[in-house]
Amino acid sequence: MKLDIEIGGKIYAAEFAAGNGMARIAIDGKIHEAAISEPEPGIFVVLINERVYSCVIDQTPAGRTEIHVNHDLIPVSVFDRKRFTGGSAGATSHGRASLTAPMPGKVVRIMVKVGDAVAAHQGIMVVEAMKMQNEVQSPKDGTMTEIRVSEGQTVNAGEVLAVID
Amino acid sequence: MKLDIEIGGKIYAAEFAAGNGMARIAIDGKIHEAAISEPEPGIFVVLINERVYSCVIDQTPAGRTEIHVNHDLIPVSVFDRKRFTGGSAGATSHGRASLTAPMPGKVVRIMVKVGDAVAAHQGIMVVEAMKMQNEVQSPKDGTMTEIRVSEGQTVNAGEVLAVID
Amino acid sequence: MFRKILIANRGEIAVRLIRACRDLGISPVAVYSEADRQALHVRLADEAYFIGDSPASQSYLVGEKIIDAARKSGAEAIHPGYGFLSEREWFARAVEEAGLTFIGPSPASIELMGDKVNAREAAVKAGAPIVPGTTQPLMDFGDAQKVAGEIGYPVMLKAAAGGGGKGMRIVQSHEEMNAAFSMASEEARSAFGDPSVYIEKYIERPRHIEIQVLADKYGNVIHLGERECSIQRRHQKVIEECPASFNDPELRDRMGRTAVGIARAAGYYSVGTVEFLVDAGKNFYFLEMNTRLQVEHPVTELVTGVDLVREQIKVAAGDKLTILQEDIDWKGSAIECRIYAEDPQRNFLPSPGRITRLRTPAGPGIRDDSGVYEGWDVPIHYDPMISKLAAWGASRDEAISRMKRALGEYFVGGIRTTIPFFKAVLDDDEFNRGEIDTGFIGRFQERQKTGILSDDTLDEPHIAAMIVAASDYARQAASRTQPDAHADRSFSKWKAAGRISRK
Amino acid sequence: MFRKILIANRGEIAVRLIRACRDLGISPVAVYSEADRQALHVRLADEAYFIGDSPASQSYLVGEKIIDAARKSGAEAIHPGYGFLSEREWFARAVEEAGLTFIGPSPASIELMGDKVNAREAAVKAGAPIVPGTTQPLMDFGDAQKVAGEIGYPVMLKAAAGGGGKGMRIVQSHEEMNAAFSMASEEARSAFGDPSVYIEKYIERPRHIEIQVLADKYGNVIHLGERECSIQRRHQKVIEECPASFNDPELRDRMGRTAVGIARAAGYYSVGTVEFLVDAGKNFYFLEMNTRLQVEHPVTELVTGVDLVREQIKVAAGDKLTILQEDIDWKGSAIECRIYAEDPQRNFLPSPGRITRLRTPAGPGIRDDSGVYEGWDVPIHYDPMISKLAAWGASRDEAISRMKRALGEYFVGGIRTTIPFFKAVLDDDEFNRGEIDTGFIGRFQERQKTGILSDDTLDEPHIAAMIVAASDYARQAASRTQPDAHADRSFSKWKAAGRISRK
Repeated sequence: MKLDIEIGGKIYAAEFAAGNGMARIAIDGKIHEAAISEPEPGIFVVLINERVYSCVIDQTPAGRTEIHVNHDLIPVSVFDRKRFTGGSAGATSHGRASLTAPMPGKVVRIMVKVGDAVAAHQGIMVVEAMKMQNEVQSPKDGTMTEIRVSEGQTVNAGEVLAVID
Repeated sequence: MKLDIEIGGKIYAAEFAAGNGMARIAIDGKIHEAAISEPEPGIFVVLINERVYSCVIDQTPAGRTEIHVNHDLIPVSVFDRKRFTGGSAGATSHGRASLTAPMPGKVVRIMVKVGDAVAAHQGIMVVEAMKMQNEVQSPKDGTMTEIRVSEGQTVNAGEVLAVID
Repeated sequence: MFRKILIANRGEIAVRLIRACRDLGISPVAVYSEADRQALHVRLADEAYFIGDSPASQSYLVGEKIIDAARKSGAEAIHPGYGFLSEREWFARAVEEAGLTFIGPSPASIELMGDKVNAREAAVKAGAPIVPGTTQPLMDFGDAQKVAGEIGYPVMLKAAAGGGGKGMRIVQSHEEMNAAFSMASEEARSAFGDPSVYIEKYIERPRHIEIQVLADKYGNVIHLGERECSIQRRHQKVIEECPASFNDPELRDRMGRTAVGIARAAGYYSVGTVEFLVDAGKNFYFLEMNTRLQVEHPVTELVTGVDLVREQIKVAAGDKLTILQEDIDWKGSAIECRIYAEDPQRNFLPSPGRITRLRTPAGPGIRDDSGVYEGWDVPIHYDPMISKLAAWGASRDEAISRMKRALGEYFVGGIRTTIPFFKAVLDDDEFNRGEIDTGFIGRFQERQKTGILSDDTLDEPHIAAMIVAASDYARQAASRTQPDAHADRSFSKWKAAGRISRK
Repeated sequence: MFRKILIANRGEIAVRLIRACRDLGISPVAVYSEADRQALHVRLADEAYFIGDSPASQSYLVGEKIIDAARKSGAEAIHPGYGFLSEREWFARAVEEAGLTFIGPSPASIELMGDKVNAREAAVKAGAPIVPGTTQPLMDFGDAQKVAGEIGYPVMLKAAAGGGGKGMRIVQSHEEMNAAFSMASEEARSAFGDPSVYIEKYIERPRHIEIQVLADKYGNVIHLGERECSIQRRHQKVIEECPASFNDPELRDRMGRTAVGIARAAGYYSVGTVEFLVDAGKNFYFLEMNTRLQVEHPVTELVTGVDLVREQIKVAAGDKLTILQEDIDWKGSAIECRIYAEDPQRNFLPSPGRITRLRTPAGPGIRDDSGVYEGWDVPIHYDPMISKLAAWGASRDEAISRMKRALGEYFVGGIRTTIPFFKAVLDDDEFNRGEIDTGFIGRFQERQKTGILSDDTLDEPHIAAMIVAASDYARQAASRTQPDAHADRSFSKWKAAGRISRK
């Protein structure tokens, strides 16, 4: 199976085969072999040259897959070469900026109104979770064009709170 | 739902309904109500009159379902009234007796041969597990008619080892 | 002794109190909010009473509902834990008026010592040195600016009713006062239901050291030595130790006697903690008294062998202290790390959510006081602390080694926690040398920034991660094409077939 | 100090040793058999070497393979744990000949003291009182009958090479000797690879009390007090305590000095245990010396604060003891319950198999040394012990209370364990009064039989069980008719909808 694997910001072309408790991966022409087993669902023990790597595959609340090796998080993503389209094009902002919730929580205060001029780093609203208040600041100078939440509302991490033009 | 529930050797006619985090069971005309939730798969918290019962549904290696209430095993079985046929008829022995393995393990010694006369409580074979040897004894006087295992063989709990006539 | 105690709290401390009840043969009764229907403390209690909606202001802070639940259950006493209603004088009074025992000091002691402003006055009368500042709540930010101008910046704003870093702000200049004042009072209101804040001179690079006291209703007061709580971020303790890293029995004795004097002056009974700042010259200043069980009580328990919750309950039941001051000895060294549901890589942003996996450490010297389980949704409504991990060792070095080992075994999946942060702190040279003050974390974080190296080579952990990611991808691809072949533990088939050939 | 240690063992003790290595900054290397490919000790090690098929005789007892793995890994030392090769003189010698350090006593000490027969002779020379019996392995059962006739029945047959109850049999009469002798030697061969057995007079209602010694390579020998190990079934310890329930410092001192004398006479270094029988008049008789780390070492660690494995490794590395006899003090009380995969309701029949669920206890005073995890298949090939649960308390009563609480929190699903048995023992009056001897379990089981009452009424736990059983049944019935509706956690839907109406 030919795959592209992104790790530490770099994409590697890999060839992968597995079965019978063994896995083989070729990266840049170098072959790595490992014994692999899954003692608990989602927990893998990978032995490379008799060295033990305890690996956990985990799903974050946001739905992202994560791999921890010996309990250290290693960011890695896999793409099927046939399907890989060349990097997700995160739509750039073109002068518009969204304010997003930094964490799940509750909006406890909104300090501006639609139409207000705002300055970069100006506090726009306060989100509270776990008894901690976090001020969400404007990323740029501009005008508040949209406020999507109201005081007292519960929000998820990453949810768009307001838009600044 | 009408059910027959066997507990502590007695069978009770019950009527059961559940939903919305509540369960209701009528036994001998007496209604019991409980809040029920499942914080972990197979682990239930049952609240009866605000008293907390932590219940675990578990499957033994032999495939039997068990329920532990506050970590004490309570033997309980459920039959659908429509399907309940009135007790499983365990075939009686009629003079024949099977020797079964008391636990998973390995047969380390067989002390009799087919055709040998055996006495009640006579040691027939030795099964070893976890460094412990257990002598399997004859339940009655008779003749060894069949030996189904050989020395060194691994056996499961309940497996028939030999037959005595 | 009580037969039944209602525990007016949640999370790890509720679990701790349930365990103390079990140890004493007392039946523990839980209360829970909407968000806590399936909480661990509910599952471990004998009885559990629903007391309202998720926000604490509608459940754990509503004294009436809690007293009502206690009455219904037939409990003879209420243990408030820490936080929530533990230092509300009116609650203690209401409990006693309902004919129940409040497991804590008298309402009068809470009133006197629980309010930081009154406490400072009382401490001064008892002869304790204090840090310059107001002894009255401030009216508004203008008032705060005036006082700060007199004693000189930097100053510290603090919640009059609270503790634990909530409603606390360092103010470096006149200009910052407006914003800081309103944030501090709002946090104070949100956390304690009381927006009052007061002000004091901010002493730089101080150690935050506190003395544990224990007193009965017959005037017997002893202390159980100090805890070093200097490692704080956002003025909240994250690592505590007993003894303090400088381990000075003479200083312990002096501070201990001062703390006992303050407690005695306040007619104090139950467990309580007297907090001090200690400067580089080992001068100490009274800060405040916490009239309750302290989060970090386990380190004292590990080193003295005294079960503080057991003693607290016995004192509340009217027992005389059976432990004398001379019975207390300090053996070895203990350290506690507070495991928070926070992301240390994003400035400790709260990280509530589902705990998808939980592996807790064990073995020699390790004590884990947890309030969660695998599958639990950590709610947004409450404190982010999910567990307190403590390690004991014959020496500070041994305690640190064991803590490092335990942190290495600890795994929490699905949410972020402070575990990786603690691993880094425990590897830090300054920490290991015991060069600790309340500015430690700031300096540590600066050191961390300069220490990060980007490394382009693929080493074995990266290869392992790639193999697991590829295996997972392959399995998912297979299950898309052959849905039936996808078993829960399909890799186990590998195991069955898996005779790995080796040289 | 070593950089890398190979651990020639499995299960909980391998995990314990891995933790000790981590605490010392040493890299731990595991070995594993076919059945242990996914064992916990493999998962926690830095490296893991496959050493053969599941039966110990083809893996953990094959010294050559283990030394080979040590060489490949670059480990400088081998820790044998207990059992397996830990008391085989030839193995210790082979390790040293391979240029590695054996973490244990010298081969000569093992030869002298590890063999029970030689040990008795050595103890007599060192002035220790002994129980009458042979000092030579018996030739056959006829030989055994002859000796037994001389010293009088009942007698005890014991494996010359072993310990832990394997190959041990009480023989009440001449007639029983034939069967008992062959069972004992076969068990001895199977457990230790050596069928030799010897014989001694069986003392009735004795306490089994042992002294922990610790010695370096420079002739410094200290003792760490006693452990009470009288609670045994099938001559295997199941509950151990420190101090002994009669807690007699004068007796501790006398026994301790005797044990130190024996160790000194044997030129002993490393940790070791001298076992005694103590009769009702507090006379003690030397039984044997275990020239290795003992299963029950945690209770001594909890009470003295000394990490025995750490000290053992340091001594092996050539360090001098830094602890003097006068540094040892005994604080509080500790108790250990060995959690076995055995069915207490079926005469402790082995209960290997898949652990479907595992909830381990935690909190104040609790230490769980486990070798398993949820989902692990406990193999048929090895010792049934899956964990050692230990509790410390300021008094024996507190230790017992905490142990009861911890047993209440402990849940192992899928297999049977001794947990329910320990709960009953800890509720027993004789046990609580400390009226303990090696016959305790027999008497206890008699008391249990007479105590069982059949009760026909349905109480709330039964109702709860019925509700859960019915819910499960209903869910399965629903999934039969609507397969798609059957989610993994379908009851969670109830939770989502589950606003339970309350008054």
